[in-house]
Amino acid sequence: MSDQPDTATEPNPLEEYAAGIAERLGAEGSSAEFDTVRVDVARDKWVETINEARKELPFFSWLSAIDWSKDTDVGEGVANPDELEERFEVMCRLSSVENGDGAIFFTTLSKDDASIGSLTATIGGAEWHEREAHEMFGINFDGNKNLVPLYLPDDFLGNPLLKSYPLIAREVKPWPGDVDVEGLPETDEEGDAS
Amino acid sequence: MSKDISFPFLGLFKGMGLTFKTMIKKAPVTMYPQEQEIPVPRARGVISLDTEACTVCMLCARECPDWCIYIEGHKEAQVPDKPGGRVKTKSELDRFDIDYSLCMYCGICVEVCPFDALFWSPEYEYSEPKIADLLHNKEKLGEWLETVPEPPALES
Amino acid sequence: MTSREMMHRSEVAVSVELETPDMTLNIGPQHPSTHGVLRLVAKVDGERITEVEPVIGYMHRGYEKLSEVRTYAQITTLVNRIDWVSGFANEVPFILGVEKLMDIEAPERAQWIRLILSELFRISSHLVFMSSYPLELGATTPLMHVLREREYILELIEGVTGGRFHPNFNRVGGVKPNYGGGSQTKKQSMDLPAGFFKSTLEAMDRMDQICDDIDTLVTGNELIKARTVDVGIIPGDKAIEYGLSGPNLRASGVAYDLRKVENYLPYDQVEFDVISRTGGDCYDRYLVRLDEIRESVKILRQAIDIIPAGPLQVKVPRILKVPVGQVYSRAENPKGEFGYYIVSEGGKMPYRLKIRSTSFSNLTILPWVLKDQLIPDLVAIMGSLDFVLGDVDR
Amino acid sequence: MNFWLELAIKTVLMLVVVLTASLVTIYTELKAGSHMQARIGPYYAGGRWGWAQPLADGAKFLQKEDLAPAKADRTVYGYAPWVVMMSTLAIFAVIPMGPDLVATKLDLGAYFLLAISSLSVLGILMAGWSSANKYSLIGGLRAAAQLIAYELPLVLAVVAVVVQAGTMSLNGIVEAQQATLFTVGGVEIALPFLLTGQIIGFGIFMIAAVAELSRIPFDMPIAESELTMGYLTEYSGIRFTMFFLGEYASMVGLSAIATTLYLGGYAVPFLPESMENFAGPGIFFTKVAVLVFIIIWIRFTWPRLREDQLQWMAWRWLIPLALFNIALVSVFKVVF
Repeated sequence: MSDQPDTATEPNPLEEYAAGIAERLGAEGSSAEFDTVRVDVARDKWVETINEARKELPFFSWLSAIDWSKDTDVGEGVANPDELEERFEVMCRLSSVENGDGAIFFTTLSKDDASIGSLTATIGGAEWHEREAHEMFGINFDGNKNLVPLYLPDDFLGNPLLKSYPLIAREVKPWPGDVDVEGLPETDEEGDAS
Repeated sequence: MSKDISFPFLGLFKGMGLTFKTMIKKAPVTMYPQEQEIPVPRARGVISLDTEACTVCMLCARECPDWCIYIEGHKEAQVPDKPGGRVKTKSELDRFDIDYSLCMYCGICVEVCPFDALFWSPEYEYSEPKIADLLHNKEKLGEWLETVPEPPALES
Repeated sequence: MTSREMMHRSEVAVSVELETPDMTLNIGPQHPSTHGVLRLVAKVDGERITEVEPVIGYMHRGYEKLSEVRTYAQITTLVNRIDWVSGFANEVPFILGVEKLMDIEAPERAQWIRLILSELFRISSHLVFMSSYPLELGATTPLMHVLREREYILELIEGVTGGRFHPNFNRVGGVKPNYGGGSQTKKQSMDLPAGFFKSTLEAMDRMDQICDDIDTLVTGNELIKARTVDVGIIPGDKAIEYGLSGPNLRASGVAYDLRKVENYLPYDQVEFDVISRTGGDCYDRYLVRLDEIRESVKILRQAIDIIPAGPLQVKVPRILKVPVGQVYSRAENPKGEFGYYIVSEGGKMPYRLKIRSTSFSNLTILPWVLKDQLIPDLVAIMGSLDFVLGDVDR
Repeated sequence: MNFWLELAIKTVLMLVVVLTASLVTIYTELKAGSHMQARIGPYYAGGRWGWAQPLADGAKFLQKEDLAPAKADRTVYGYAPWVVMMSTLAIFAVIPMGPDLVATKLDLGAYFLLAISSLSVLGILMAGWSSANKYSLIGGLRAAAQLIAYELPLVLAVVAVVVQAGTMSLNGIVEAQQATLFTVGGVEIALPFLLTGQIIGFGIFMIAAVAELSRIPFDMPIAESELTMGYLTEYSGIRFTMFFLGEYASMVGLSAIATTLYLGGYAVPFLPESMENFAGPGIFFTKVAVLVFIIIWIRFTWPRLREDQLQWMAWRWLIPLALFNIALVSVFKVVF
């Protein structure tokens, strides 16, 4: 049903759309694989680009972040960890209310000074999204008047969605799946392949 | 009259007519302890275990998202069918517990079991005063086996 | 002239002289009309709320962290528990996102079964709203009548999937094909049970009947109109700015329905129209949901005739490894736009899963819309936004 | 018999009548109300139809612990239910169920009724303020505003009846309704006040009565979905039973007043004099039952109003209408 980009040569309409938005807003780059339009924005021009883009895509869908880091204490790591540069990626999705198109704006923050301008001046709804990103990743949104934790209790230490933050529930209880069938009493051959 | 209370009050009395009609009709209520509703054949009530079919392959315990299946087994040498043939080992099930206080009835274990050992049965009356009793052992799971219904006929 | 302006003049006169300080009223996590565990710290001057600060997080289960340690099959069982009133509709965008990443497409019949189940869950979710909203305004009878009819919808869902609230019927590449993985159960397919179409048509007639009952009991009722007309008006641009979606957006004059715009399921082969009103007050939000039940009934009646025969699932490897890539897929959940941003690094588990839940954004407008309202209006407005706390807290 | 003995018998008799009447009302509300909502209602308590459910509830409440919040003002908290209960039971002292089946034949019957029924506002305010709970405070304030706002239409409606009947004593009012208006073919026709020009008065009285009882559509003081039971939030045990019984007793009381004033009390047009003392209570209680059923029926169909709409309705709509009604009735009184 969705128009998959079948061959690289035939220009997929989403690619043109993404390129169009990128140079209209003076963004750095754009791509559109898997039907998701992605526009990369410079960090210092984040607030102006989003406000500019809202003229065309007014609907503020959501704002969140990704933590790219090598030492993943939780879940599977990155595909090729050696050439991954550790960074945060803040993403904000805007979409239009007439047709189906929309775009996700990305910007990268380095791990040590993770702070970025806040959108709450023009978008009222962004406050909660930013508060959530702040408490989950530790990204600081200067300009957001009340950056108090949204979900977590006030005295909560640490930012849970970081890859380095352990999932305690999984540490406390041993995994029932890694119990093996013991070998025959006299022959101590290895249990079947787990 | 302020704008938000519209006039005349016909709507109110139509509503009263409906409640009066419902009062006269018989209430569609099944009195639970006496009359019991027969659940739909595919209803996911409880998981039943066929201990012969289980070959202790641990797949269900690994796939379970809630980690609520606990299995222990051991290997046993089996008499070779041909004299002098290779001694085959068969793994025997010692313990197969499902902790229904953790289970979220998702059915991944039933689906992932390659040897048809786990089945859904629509039985729902197994609540316990103590939560520890919700840990059903191998025999209890076996008991549920005969309550497993035939799957329903399919739409043409 | 709404009651607010009228009260305002007399109140301003009084409060200017008396300078009475505001009382902080804690509409706490345990409160009959907060749809779950939401706490509102409201500064109250008499009955009028001067400022509201919602406190959420009591239901925070950390789905995004949990999904980083689960395989894709396990996540689908987890994900229909976010907005527990519309279970199946939460799974659809996630599964479509994964299918886009793996560049596979569900067979025709599976897509139609997904459409039918999403619409059944839309009716069930809107019926829950129809029963709880009049209860908040004080009328206890619609609750009983509506839930009695909703049983028929849940019966249908349980007949097909086995679960009433958490169907767990979606698989990557289609719908649950058969009972189990073993040889013996391979043959027993999980297709629609016999008599499903007939009982669905009967259920749809019951739905029409209950919609008319709701009309007589609630829509026509002048007291309900008195409590909801011109109460909690949200203009279109404010709704867009705060990211309201679904019936809340369509009641503010913006006719935007993902089913028409984003063809994620064969909605283009069924004709239905997008219900939208311009008032933006509680009464319009209520009416939009009532008409949407009728639309879903229309869709289901057509879908039953069109559904083709065919396989239920495309061949998918047992251990699912999703190629590297990022995708955002969204769907029209009964409460609004529900989307997933899946970042996959080629493993069995997603590297990052951002869940765009509808009620979270629908709730961001609460402090703005509840300013200067009376306490009974607070109950009416919160009820009309129809949010579920599991959806808000993820 | 000396006075004290007679007084004791009358109070015991009246208590028995009132309590059974309110228990029957509670049962009808549970049973009829649940059937209106397509469910069964009480089923197991006391045999097949669950008739003993009110008694079971009463026993349950009695054995419940009678808590009082720590910061509550203990004495005021304690006496609030007594004040409400007293003012409700006192109504029955004057209501005639037969020509001489009445506790006291007061000449100022109507005046006494109105004075007593406005006492319950005090009890509710005491309960609301003393339970040291913000929700009870708001509930109490709402109740005070509402009961005072609806006291006026009630009084003005009764004034209209007194004007038409020419006397304040309730027995007199009932006899006034028995007076023959006109004779058709030798048969005297006497119509209750409801049919002779008091329709507006009856409407105002019923609306004001439902508001006095603070029942849906005027149940803001006990708005479950907003104030979690309003001024009753902190009450439990025997005190809650008193409020609970008080509410149903005042429901029967106000319907009894409405029957006496508007529906011709214990009299039915073609009832011979001698029979009145026997058939009186039967007729009286069927009329009360009809009115009580209507109040229950309203509760299970309509939602609740906002209290500023409620005040709007009282001051801007009911009171002018009541004044106009008095003027109308007095004009008719003079002309005919």
